Amino acid sequence: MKLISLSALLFVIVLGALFIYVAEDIPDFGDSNSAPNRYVKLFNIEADGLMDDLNQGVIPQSLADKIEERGLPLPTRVESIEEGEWDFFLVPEERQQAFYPKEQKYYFIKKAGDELEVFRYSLIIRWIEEGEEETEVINMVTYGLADYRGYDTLGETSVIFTAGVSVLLLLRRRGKRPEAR
Amino acid sequence: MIPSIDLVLLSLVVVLAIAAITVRDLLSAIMLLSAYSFLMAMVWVEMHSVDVAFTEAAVGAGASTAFLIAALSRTVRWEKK
Amino acid sequence: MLEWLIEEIFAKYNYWISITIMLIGFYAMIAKSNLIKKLIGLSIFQTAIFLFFISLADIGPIPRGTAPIVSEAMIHKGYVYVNPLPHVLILTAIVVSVATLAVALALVIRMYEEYGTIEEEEIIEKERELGV
Amino acid sequence: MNTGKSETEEGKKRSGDVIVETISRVMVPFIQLFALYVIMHGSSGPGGGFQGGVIFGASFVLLVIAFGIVNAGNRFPEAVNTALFSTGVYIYAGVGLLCIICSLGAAQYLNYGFLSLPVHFEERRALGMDFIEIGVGITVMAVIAEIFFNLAWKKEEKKEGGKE
Repeated sequence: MKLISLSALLFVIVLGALFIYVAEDIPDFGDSNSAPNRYVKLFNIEADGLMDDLNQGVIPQSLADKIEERGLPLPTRVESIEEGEWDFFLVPEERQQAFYPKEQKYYFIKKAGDELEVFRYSLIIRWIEEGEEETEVINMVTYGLADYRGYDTLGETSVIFTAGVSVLLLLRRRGKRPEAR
Repeated sequence: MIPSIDLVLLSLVVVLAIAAITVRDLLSAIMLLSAYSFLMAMVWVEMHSVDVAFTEAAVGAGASTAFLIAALSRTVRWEKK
Repeated sequence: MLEWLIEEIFAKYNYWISITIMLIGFYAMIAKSNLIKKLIGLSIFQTAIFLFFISLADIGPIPRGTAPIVSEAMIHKGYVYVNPLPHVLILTAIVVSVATLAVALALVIRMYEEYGTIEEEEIIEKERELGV
Repeated sequence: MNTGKSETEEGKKRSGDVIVETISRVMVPFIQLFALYVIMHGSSGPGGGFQGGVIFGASFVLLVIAFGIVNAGNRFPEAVNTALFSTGVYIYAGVGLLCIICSLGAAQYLNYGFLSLPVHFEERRALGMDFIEIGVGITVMAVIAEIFFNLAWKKEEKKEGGKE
């Protein structure tokens, strides 16, 4: 008994150290700009020659090709900004429903060394912005659970059903004929 | 999320978790687990995930406590040392 | 030193608490001999994982986060929706956790009817006596 | 309170506390109504099929606490319960199959927009979500009640149930 407790404590401490080592990569708690919450990185591209076009407000052909290659919607306008983290935004022509009135930009561009890093909103922004139009349900969790991930919920219902049936098989008492007495 | 409320609730949660696995009376352990689940539901309301909090309050503090007590009524109450 | 402590350690306090609770549950699952105590440890372990995921979804005091239910009024006041995807995943996980608990309790009751005890060591001794 | 005499009387005739019985008799319909509200309100606020189903199942737990497991078990017999288990899953999978049929075989499983309802595409999706939440609620309610009845069912109470 003593040995089991001691070895378990040791194992747990080692595991905790491992978790703490791994947890360094996790984004900060409550950060609204972290990768799962706001934007994901798409690709890097060589900066030479592109900066002039971007400064003049033209979308370079190679950048547009690379965006189109990934099947993403093509922006039509460049917006340059002076301050902040980003250097350029690529914006579509018509502004859509404004849940994020200040941030209705589709692609972010940041200059890092002699390369440009292109970012885009993560999946979750589309989920938040267009789900209500698509399904006419205002609870984002419900339309995620029942519509976008409908197969998942079907499997979950099957899990519940299976649990009920297995409990019934393991200890079925009531409903049996009383011939045992 | 408000960090001060969050910290208070989470430290209570840790205390309750330690208490739930240390106490020798299993009925007390189950009630402490129920309180733990309810505090966890409060943490999740405070983190703006209302659906998860609702589910946890219904399941963790309600249904699974009922299951554990029902199971305890058919087994023994005291943990042997 | 203090800056590093605040930025790297204190900013992620939810994750450390989540890991602590997870290890408490894991210790109970390994070291406790009573089967119902083991199941309590299992519940605590699962809840720690849920806490981790919900913390990942949350958006902190600045900008202020709000529950993922569409309301234009909140957005115009400057709130930002928290990430609804982990909530969906965790809802499914809670359902699975209660199903797991129910089946495990049914197994514990069957073991009690069979062996007359729910302590792990006594069950092993009795199995040894029976020659299994 | 619990003298030996009253225990033997309790063994013969199950007479619980009057206050507990009356309060639970009044409360149970309201709990069930609230559960139905939670199931149907899932699309416009916190709630949904699973939560409502658990609350509905919890009302049977209250019945067990107030009236004893035999009376509550007679109120919700096993045959009905096991039928309700699968009804919910069938409703869920059936809505999915209905989508395939209504989309003329285009394999749109669980795409509620193709249900032939007299509203436009997006509102059909909302209605389809309500249907499957009813299915989830029925399954969860039946499973929670059945698991609790089976976990709490004792041998000595079975004999008592045989008499009644």
